[in-house]
Amino acid sequence: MSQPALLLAFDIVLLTTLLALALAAVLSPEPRRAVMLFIAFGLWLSLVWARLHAPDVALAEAAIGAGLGGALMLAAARRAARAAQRGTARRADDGAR
Amino acid sequence: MYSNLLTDPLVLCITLPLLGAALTTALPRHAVPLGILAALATCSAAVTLGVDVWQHGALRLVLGGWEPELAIGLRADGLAVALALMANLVALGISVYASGYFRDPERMRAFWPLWLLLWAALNGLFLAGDLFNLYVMLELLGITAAALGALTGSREAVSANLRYLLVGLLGSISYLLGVALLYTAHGTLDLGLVARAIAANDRLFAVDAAALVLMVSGLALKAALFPLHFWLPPAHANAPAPVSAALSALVVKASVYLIIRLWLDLFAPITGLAAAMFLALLGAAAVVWGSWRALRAERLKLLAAYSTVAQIGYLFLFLPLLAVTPPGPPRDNLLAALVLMALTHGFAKSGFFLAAGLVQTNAGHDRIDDLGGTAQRLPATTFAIALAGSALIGLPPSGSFIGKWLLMQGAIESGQWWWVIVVTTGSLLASAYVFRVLSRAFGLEPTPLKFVTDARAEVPALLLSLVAVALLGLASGPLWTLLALRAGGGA
Amino acid sequence: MSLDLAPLLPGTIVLSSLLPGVFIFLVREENHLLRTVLNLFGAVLKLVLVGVMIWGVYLGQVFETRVQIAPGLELVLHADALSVLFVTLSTVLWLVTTVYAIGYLEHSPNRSRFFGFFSLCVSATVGVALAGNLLTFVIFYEILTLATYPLVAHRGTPEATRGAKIYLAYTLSGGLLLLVGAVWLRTLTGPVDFVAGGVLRGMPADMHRELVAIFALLLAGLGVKAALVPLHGWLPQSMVAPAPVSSLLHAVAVVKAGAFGILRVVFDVYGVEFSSELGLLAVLAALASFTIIYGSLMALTQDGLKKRLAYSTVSQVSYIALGAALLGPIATVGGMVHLVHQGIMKITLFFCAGNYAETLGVHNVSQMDGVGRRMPLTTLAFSVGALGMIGIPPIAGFVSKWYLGLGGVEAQQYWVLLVLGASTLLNAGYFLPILYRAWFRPLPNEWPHEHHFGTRFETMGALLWPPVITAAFCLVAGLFAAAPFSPLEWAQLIARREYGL
Amino acid sequence: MTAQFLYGGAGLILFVLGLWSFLVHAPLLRKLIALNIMGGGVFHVLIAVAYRGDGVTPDPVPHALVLTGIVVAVSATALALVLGARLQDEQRQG
Amino acid sequence: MTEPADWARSDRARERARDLSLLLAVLLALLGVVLLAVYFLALNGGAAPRLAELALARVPQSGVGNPVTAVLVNYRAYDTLVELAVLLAAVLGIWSQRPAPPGFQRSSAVLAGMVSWVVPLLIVTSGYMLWVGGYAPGGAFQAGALLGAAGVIVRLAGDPTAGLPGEAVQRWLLVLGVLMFALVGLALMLLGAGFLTYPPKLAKWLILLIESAATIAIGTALAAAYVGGRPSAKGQGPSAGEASAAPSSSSLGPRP
Repeated sequence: MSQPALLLAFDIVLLTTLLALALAAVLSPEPRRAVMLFIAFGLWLSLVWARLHAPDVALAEAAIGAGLGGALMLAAARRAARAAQRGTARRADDGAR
Repeated sequence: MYSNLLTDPLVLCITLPLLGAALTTALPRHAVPLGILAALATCSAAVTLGVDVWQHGALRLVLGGWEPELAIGLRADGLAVALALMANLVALGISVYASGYFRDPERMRAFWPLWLLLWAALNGLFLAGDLFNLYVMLELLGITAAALGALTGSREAVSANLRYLLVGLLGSISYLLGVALLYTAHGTLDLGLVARAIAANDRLFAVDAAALVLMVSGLALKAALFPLHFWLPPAHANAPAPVSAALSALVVKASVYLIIRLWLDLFAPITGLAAAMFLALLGAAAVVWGSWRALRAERLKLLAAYSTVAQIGYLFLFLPLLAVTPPGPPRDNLLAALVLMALTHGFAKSGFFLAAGLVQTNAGHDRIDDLGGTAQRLPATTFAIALAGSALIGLPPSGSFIGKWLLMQGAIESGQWWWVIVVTTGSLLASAYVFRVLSRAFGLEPTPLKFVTDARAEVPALLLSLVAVALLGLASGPLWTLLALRAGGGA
Repeated sequence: MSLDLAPLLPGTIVLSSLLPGVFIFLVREENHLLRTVLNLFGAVLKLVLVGVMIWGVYLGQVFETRVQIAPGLELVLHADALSVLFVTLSTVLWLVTTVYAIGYLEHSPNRSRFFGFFSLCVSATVGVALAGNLLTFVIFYEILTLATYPLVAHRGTPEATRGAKIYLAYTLSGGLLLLVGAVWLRTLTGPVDFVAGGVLRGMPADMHRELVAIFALLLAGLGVKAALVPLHGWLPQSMVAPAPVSSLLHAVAVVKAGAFGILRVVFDVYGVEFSSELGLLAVLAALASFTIIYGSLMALTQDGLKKRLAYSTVSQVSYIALGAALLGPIATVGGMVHLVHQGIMKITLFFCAGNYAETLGVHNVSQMDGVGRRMPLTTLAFSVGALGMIGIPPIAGFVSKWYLGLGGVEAQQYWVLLVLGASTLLNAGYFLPILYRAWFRPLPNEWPHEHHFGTRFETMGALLWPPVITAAFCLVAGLFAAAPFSPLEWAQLIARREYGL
Repeated sequence: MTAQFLYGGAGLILFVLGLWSFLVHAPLLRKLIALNIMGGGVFHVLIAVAYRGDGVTPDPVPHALVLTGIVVAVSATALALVLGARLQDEQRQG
Repeated sequence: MTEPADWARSDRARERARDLSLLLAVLLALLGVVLLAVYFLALNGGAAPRLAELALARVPQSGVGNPVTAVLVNYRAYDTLVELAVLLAAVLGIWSQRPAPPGFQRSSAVLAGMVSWVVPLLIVTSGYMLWVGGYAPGGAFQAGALLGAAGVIVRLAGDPTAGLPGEAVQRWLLVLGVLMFALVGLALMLLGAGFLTYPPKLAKWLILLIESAATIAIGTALAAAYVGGRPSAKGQGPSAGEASAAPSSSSLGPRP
């Protein structure tokens, strides 16, 4: 295989993974899982950008977009999970009474 | 290099509120005096800018001393200055009103910096000359507007403004994709240069058209053009009164301004009659539907919010008329009428919301059917609502009367007489909803002893409404002179 | 009066009641004196200014205020003979009505609001009268609607609110039709001022269909305020308003503004001969005649005094339209002069009706037995007004009917005589029984709601003298119809200019 | 050119994917993820346009735009999440 | 446009929502195809080097070596100023909504120990990042992000304030970026150079000044955003700002 073709194949693998991660993040109904996938997507995105010679942006995306944004969403997902848990617990309590 | 004093106000219009926001954030205990100071300073900068442009023609400033395509440009032509002046005067009125509105000190502290940031974003939007800078300004505007709208913290307010925030983000991302396409195709972000490139290169028609669709639909979402208006009524109706006034009168107007700007300046070579007709049909639907819902609204602020949906609709009726009218006095008339209606609505709707806020704080609610006593106890407030209401209907001598006159004239002249039916229907519905409120003010309540009860709240509302009714309706001539100052002409 | 002040005079006349009106809103409710001073100051000042203007117009001076609103859109206030006629009427009657209203509203609530809007209302009427083009006319016509709404709703009772709502629905819709007509006309002609003889004569024939449609729109818009059947529905409903307001609505402002607008459109926009060519006059004549008869018939069946007067207004105002609809200077004179005569007669009647209601609590015709003996001066004034309406010489109404009849003959429209005759019979039919009751039936044992004002007259002075004065006007206008500066003389002046005689 | 088209195309697909998810999914978190993916898509287009082949320095202007965009996006996300949390608190109390 | 398929409860509604979302998918796929075609056209017919050559050519005059930094803080400095305002607005919006929620339970000694050396490392790296941004990948945003990350870790380790100082100081830190940026810009304007037009000799130092301020502001803002609420007077680190922040506590605490 010639070098450009190899590079093209590499590019395609990179992008396919990226799209797959995005699709998975979008389709996941469970909040925590979705956020995890989103963080993975963001990190992968920064990888792709590094490949495109955009190291500044890649750094920022990894730190801010995926990192901090992910952390914020993760906290929210955890809160949502806790609220859901409490909700089911309360419902269970009501049922027991 | 020497200081170019002429363009200084251009910068000050944006930096002064930013500085004000920084200081009110840092010194929350002095938020009110600092905020009022910043408001006065910003407003004077805007007025100075207006005077400069009036005297020397459209201004343009390239920041940083770089080539125009590399740097960000600011520009102030007649259209920008007209809207900026309106926005700053209205904002000053809102500031005075707000200084006495918030009882909770915590909310007062939260209000001022956000409000000044919003103000900066408005001025930035009106004066921007760069596509990406517009995106950042749009985001600043959207975030501050949603944060201010949710300030009361009530369930309805938070949920409505969360929706507003999300919708706004969607709109700006769509806008940004349009910008990305334009940059890909034309290699610059400066409004003037992109406009020139679009005019010069008709092979890229498809790209430009796609960018137009993406940007205008993103902005239409933010401008609440029917049927993308669903987010507006709850968001505007549940915000604190001064914020509602700013949202309805100014924030929505900024998006409309951008649409007009893009439509007439940037994409002029590719916008056809069909596209304009499509937007105008949406506008017509907005006029009828918004007015109808306003008529059915149970709460005063909800009524005002739906009325905004309708009033925004009118502005889009001008597009197909502008499309078929060749340059010359008739087209100038149409453009001026469009701006005049936008300005009048800015003043009138802010006055309306401020007055409605006072009614609400006095009555403890704003259910229209139970307002009678309060409206009668506050003659100045009711008067402000009446003045603003007649401007919303388009009764003389308000600015919107002249606007509607010229709109109908243009419609008949260009053979598109059906818009006349839309305008009359809208006016009838508007009179119905306005007088539905005003008729409550005539009851058997005891006579109020004084005309003005609470000067700090009532005087701004009255003055803003009065500008909409008297000043803009009887002395709108300067607007024509101002709008003739286009980029390229003058300094 | 120096020349450079002349352009300011018409604007000043409008402002002379507008500014006091604005200040009246700010007057504290209990400050009766300041409010009265402001009211009378405005009224007297306006009267003086109008006097100056009449003198100037008589000397051939031109008074015109022009303000450019926007390129091509001008606010024009212009004093020609027709506007002077209407301005004088409304200014004189405003002074009288102000005095009456001050007496009538003694001790009633919301007086600052009332007098504020009252002043705005008269400012708008004067603006309508002085309007020099259709745009200006529309502006003041709409302001008039807005300023009268609070007056109709003033009492605050559910009926008042309802009446005001109906009033508004009619007049605003009418205003919108007028607006559309005006805009449409504007697209055909460009900016044009009112000119005696009209401005449309030269329009090409292929535009005539459009011109007819525009006339229909304008007439519909004006017909609402002028209470042409079937657009009259608001008028009886708005009778809930206080008596001074009813006087204002019927004699000075609203109804008159509509009729005045019809005169303006027929004479100074279309031109009476051109209107006739287009076949518009026949339609207007038919509408007016039908309204005259219909209004009178309806008046016959009313027991409420004010309602009867209201339907009488419907009928009488259409005399003005009828005068405009007959081609020929004599009929024109009849219509124009009735603008004034109907005003002074009807205001007398409404003042008297208000007096009966305030002093005795009498609201219905059936309660009026013997009021003439309890309130002789008021009833005398009422009788003068009523007989004038019927057309008994030498009262003003006779002059109008005489000229209208002659005009019908001149135009060879003999059916006009029939209409006039029928109307006169019907007028007599609904007025004479009132007079009979008032003078010849015995006094009842007790009045419905009697009120003693502690004066030596039958009622409070501020209520008594206005109708007496206006009744005197009715007599003077009839007796000295041929004197210089009489309404009839002015009407003849206008007609001469219109027909270029 | 191929790489530019390929990468930019992926960005456009991300945009559409995010838009679809935004429109059909109601929960706040999913909407935010969708918006961020949309934004990521647009940024991706810009980065791809800036790319000029492996031996050449890329166009720095789109890079700077994207940097700005990232910060803006995270600010908006943070605010939206707090508003959502506030709403959740209200619901729990109400 | 359809409203977001919201809160469909019944099965039928759910089914309809499903159909709708499929329809939407098809439409959006079409949109995607159109966008791809348009993008292809734009790439091929477009003004190929765009701003690249010009931007790179001006780097030597910009006062920094890294072209991206040159764009951010010099050519398009105005955008960056507004962007800092956006960040400030977001934090203010968050503060306006609620007081800071309590942090997580105290962490184990292991984590605490780790924090004690990870955080200083992050801060040092941040400083390095800021400095290196002048000529290599890095700059205020990345540096600020690292500071913010340090805050996140501190909060995760059990300090609910994320290591931020008291409210009064925090407010100053938050606005530092906007303030410095705007003041430098205005000072330049008053001196006659023009708003945000750096004289070439001073450019490097002015940019460093602005970037340092921006780094601190960004770091503070990101950490504050992660805290997710108005800083409360109680439970705060022993910072100088506490005393002056006290009056604000009057209306704190959960709303009824």
